[in-house]
Amino acid sequence: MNHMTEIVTRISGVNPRKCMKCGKCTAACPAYDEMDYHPHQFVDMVETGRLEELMNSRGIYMCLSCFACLERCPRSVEPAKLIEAVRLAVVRQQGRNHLKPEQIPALLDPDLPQQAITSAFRKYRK
Amino acid sequence: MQVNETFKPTVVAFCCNWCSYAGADLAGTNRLQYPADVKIIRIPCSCRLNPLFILRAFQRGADGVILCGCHPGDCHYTTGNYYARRRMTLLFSMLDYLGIERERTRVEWVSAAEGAKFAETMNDFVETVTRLGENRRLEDLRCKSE
Amino acid sequence: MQERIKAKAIELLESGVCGRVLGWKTGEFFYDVTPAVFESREEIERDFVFGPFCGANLSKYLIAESRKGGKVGAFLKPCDTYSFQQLQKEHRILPENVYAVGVQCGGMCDIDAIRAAGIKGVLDVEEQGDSLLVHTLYGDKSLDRAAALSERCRVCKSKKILGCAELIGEQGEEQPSARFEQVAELEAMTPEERFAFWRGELSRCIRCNACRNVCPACSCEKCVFDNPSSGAENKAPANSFEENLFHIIRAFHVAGRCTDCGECSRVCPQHIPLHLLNRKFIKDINELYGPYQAGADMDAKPPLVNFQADDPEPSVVRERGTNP
Amino acid sequence: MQKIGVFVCWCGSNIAATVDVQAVSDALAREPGVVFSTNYQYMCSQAGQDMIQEKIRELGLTGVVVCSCSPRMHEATFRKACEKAGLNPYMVEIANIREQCSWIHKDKLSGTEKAVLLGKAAVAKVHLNTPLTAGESPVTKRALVIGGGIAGIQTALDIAEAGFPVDIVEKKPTIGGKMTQIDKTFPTLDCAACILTPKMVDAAQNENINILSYSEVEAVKGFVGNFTVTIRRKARFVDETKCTGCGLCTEKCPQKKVPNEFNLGLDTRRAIYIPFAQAVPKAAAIDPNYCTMLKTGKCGVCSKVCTVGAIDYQQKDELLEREYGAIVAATGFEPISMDKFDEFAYSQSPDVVTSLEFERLMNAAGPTGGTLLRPSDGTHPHTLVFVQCVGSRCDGGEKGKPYCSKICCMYTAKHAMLTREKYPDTEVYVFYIDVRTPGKNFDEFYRRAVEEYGVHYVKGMVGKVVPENGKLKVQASDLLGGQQLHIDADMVVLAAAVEPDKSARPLATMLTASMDTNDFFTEAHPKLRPVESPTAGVFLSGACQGPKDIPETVAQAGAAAAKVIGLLSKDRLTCNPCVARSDELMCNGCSACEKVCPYGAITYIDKEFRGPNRTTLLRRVAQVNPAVCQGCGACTVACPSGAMDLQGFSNAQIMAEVDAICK
Amino acid sequence: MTYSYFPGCTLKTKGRDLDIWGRAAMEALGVELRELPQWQCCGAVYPQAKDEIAVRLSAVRALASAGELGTDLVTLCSACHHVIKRVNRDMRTDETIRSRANTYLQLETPYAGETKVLHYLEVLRDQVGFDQLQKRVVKPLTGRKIGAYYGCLLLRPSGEMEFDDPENPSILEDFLRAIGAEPVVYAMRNECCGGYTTLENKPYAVKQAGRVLENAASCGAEELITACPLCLYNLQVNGGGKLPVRYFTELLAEALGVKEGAV
Repeated sequence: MNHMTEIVTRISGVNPRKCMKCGKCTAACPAYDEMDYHPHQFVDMVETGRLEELMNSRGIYMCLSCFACLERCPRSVEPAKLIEAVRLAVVRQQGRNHLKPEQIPALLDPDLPQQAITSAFRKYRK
Repeated sequence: MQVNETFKPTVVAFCCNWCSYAGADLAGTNRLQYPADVKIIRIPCSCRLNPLFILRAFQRGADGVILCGCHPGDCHYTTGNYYARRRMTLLFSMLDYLGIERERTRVEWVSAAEGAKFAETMNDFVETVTRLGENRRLEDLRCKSE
Repeated sequence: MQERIKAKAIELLESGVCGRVLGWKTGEFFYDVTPAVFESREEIERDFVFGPFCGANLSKYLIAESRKGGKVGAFLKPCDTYSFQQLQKEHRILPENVYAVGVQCGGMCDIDAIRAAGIKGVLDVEEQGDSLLVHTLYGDKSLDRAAALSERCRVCKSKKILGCAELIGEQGEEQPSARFEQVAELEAMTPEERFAFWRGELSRCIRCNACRNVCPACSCEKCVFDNPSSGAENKAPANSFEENLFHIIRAFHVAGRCTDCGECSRVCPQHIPLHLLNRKFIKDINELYGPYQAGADMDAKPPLVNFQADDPEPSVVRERGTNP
Repeated sequence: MQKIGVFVCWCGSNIAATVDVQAVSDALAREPGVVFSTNYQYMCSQAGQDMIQEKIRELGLTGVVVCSCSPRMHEATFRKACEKAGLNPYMVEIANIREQCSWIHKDKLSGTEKAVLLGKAAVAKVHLNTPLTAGESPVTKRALVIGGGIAGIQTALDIAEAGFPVDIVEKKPTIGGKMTQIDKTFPTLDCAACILTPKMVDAAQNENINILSYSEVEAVKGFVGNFTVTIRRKARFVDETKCTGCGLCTEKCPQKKVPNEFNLGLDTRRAIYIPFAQAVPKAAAIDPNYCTMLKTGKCGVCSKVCTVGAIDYQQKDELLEREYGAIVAATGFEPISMDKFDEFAYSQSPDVVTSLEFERLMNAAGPTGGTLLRPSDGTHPHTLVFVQCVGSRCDGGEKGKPYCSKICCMYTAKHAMLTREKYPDTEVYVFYIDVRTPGKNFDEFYRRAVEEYGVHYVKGMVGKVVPENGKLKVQASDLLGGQQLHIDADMVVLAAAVEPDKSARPLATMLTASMDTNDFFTEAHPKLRPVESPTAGVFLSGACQGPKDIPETVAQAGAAAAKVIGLLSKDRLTCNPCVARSDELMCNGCSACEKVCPYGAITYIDKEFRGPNRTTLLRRVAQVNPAVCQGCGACTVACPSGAMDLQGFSNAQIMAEVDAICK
Repeated sequence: MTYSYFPGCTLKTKGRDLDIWGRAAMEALGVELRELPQWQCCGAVYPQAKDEIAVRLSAVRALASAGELGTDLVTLCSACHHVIKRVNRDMRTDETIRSRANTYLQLETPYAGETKVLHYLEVLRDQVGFDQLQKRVVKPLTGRKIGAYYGCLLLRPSGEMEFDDPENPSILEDFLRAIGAEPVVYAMRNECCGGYTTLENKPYAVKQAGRVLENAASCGAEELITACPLCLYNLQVNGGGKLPVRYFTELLAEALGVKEGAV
């Protein structure tokens, strides 16, 4: 197994081999149109070691963590966990933070719950 | 706890013919690994297991004894495992009362379909017994081969 | 009491109800009372005793006596009647050949308890209501009967007399008993402590078989320990394993049938508290399968030949263990 | 001293790859009593068996140990072979060095060591074996079939044809089962009722068949050839023998709002009803949950209109006790509940239906008279979405089943095809994970749906159905097209997984027949004995053993019948000689053994024994009826004196095995 | 009935309404919510990666301190509930996480997931009882057609949240019935509103909020309730005001007649 695949499967705890390629995750995904790779492809790409492509994809920041893929998967594969693991693999690299503090003020809105900012920070930077 | 890496326990598994022996066969058919320390003795039903056999096994050097039978309610002979369950519960409690490690004896219900459960059970039991080390509290030194 | 019993014994013989009666007579010492069969008024008048040392449970003798032809009379204390009924349930005693007379009991005494109370040179003991008048080499002494009782009578579970044709003395009731306290104490120990305790006790066993011979539940035609083909034959406590084996299997074989009469511990010459093994099974049975008293009920199914679909699993032993 | 021959099998490389068979036969040759020890490629082959027989004759072997596969596999083979050479078959022991050794250990050294120990245990046991002779028991020449669907009907017909009486017990008021609810059958598209109802009539008219409808099995006692079964005949409040099935009562009954289970609740029936026109027996039944008379004591309309006086409000459940030689389980299947799959909005929209409901919506006897209409508004649907594998192929858990339900691909193709045929103005989408159509003319059928009928097969799944403004917004994946589809559908049809009928689990317990983790009955052997349960005398027919389509069910039903006929045509059965035996000299007569015997095989007699001093003693001793004893051994442990022992698994034999293993 | 209560950061600032009315209502119902002393942010997002320990710690602290007080821990914000409930499960079932978290925190007694985590709604349903609640209502919301919006975090993953049927939940509908309103069931109630991408991809958040509101409105809902501050924000701000969206506690306070008192 490729080194990155190993890291991603280890920290996610997901076994991509359980996937039977039914596509229900992708069918359930509300953010489908925003993503370049879709949940079932994520699983397949992790399994086949195409991590570079995934790590450079925009889709990993578009995932809503709504867990619809994970909930509806008939094989308990949990694609959402894989996506988070790939995103972490990216932001843990030097200088790869997706969100920088200086970007924040521009995004603020007086009613926005801080939960959104905290979570964005948590999800997108080391 | 210290684990002696070289210690290979002797584990006797009494399996009822209808469910657990078949479950053990299924584990084999599916190539599910468990330690060779486990030796299976086929009995027609879990209710055939006389406490004497368990004590005899310990006397002769067994480090753990496990009984596997059909799930309660599924006994091939309708009720055998219910009796076995009471007998073993009381016997194990007595052994515990005498200060003999209660982890050395176990009962698991394994159906003919549960090959995987059989292998898991044996792996877990052997691990437990290995951790306990050699049986000292119920052994008969005259029966030791070395 | 003794006189009433003797009169009844004579009446049973002379009225022709029984051809012989089973009772107690003094042995070598006053406290060494043994079971005996009496066939005549003279024997009864001369030898028959009933007093604080008539601990022996006569019911086991009825297995053989009830099969000898004719009717045998028997005097049974409350706890003996539990064994009497249990043996009838097991078809060991033929009830049609027995005329049982229940005798109420104030608790049997233990000579060692009297000695432990600091009384030396005991010559004889006389009942005086709730106390004992002890004749000794150094004069008479008085002692509370309660202080002289044997362990099993201190924790007496029942004064109820079961299944007898008639009673001498009052009918009694089941009573609360602390008989499981010692078991609970042992359970609370660590396995190491328990192991050490039982090694200390059982290593004294000399395999005299007194416990087996006196036990009403141990009435097998042939004991497994005497049977060369049983695989468990052993005649001497050759090593620690066999000491354990004998007592575990013996207790297991009587589990669910033992009435907790306590005879095993009474007769043990090594003073091994064998009743603690039997009581462990009784306690477990009560806790796991519901209260059960062997011999109390002629119709109840003994726990080891019975079951419930939702009985606890054997893992309960591991789970409820108080010590790691 | 026995003269024992040891035969170690390689099983090709199955054993020989991880066990040094030469070392095993060498080691066992040194065991006491072993006079011959060898190894061979395939012991179960004719050549292997010949070798064993030759050695028995040549060396006068008194015992044989075969180290090979599981005794569950070939014990009977080797026993038979030895018997032919003049050795009592119970002088043979098998050491299981394949399933319980070579297949589970990778290390050859420890595998070999274990194989030797297992062989030693078998040798030690054979030393104590004694020749056993099997007894015999009679056979009751009547069969019981539990379940009156197509499986049960076919089994009963085949058994009855061979001349044996059969009872069918069916819990519903009519036989026929699931097939009565099906509209057309694949791949021929002939009408299900047209092929099923004649069989139902045949069953009713066959002299050898007795239909106990509206009945359930309550208790089963006994053993192969000699079962005693208690059957509860539920009160139908209508005298079946008087009712002519005219149906007048079902028209006059004022209670009209009872969900009609025959149409899966898509329409209603009366409180007194005949499930459907061709019901067998054609007799009405009163539903006590809805009947005003039974609930309040006021009404009695049906009784008034009945011209033959068949209505009996006082009827009570009745218990029948009958004897049978063989029992066939044919309890069938149910589609699973859709409760846990509400992403498809089954509970939110009546236009989301299961496939079985769809059958009713297409059927001429269904709620819409055979015109496909939306249940919500009775309009004609234009866009239909079929979702396959709903609840099938799920990895355990409460939600769904781990297995493939097998029939869905074909019936969905059938539904799609029929829809397009009857309503060419429809668009039909089928979402599939895989299309599985093995079977005669099956794949051709599916291809026709695609090629001739233009059904859109989409590889992917539906992820969400949103009812909105009278439409069903279907969000799905098209994996091959690489897009997420949004379809505004009029109806969504869910191919619900099938599961065994709920009555199967308690029945299995009564029959002591084993089940797998999905509650399907287990076969005695998955390949070689597929229609027998491991419990002797209990046979399996139809979907209670696993998902099946109609042709497979009928084939299995016939096979089960053949097995039953084989059993019932025997006058006596050879019993298992491994039964309990009481040593009268040691028996206390205490009755402990009798109390634990599940078969009532133990009785007591008073017997005279010699006592001391030339006296005689009368003692109560246990006796075992070897024809009734099944050899479980419960009595042997209940017996404190050890008087009770089990032949073939005696105390001494098991302890010899323990000793050999623990050394 | 006394519970430890974890309000969370948002409820102290932007989501004050959720908290204030929630407390007032529980007080009226005779349930005591004791705010945990010295709580910290729950972490906002549940760390799905098994090797992230530090971000689990403040949830563990809250859990352990409720444990020390011997009370069940009640949460109200969907996000906090999601994080705390799942971290608690990790502490119970994942040996590695448990031992590492305990090593970091050096608590007096090691924590192993003993505390029971309840959502405010679960307290209403299982402890108070909707039938009891119904009896306490003084101003029933009769005639109001209200859609419940569940969102993601309370329901999924259902195996861990153990909150309600993830595809066909009913707790909020039962709640609405109890306070006299008419619940409107619509299929998008358990679909994501897109709130998480409001910073990253605002157009998408707008689109998805629109879908939810459109579906609810088409099924007859005239207003929506939710338990999640982010959902509320997203549906209100990005949903274009199609339907009013409120916290369920506000309606609860209204029905119990304590709304004015709380403000």
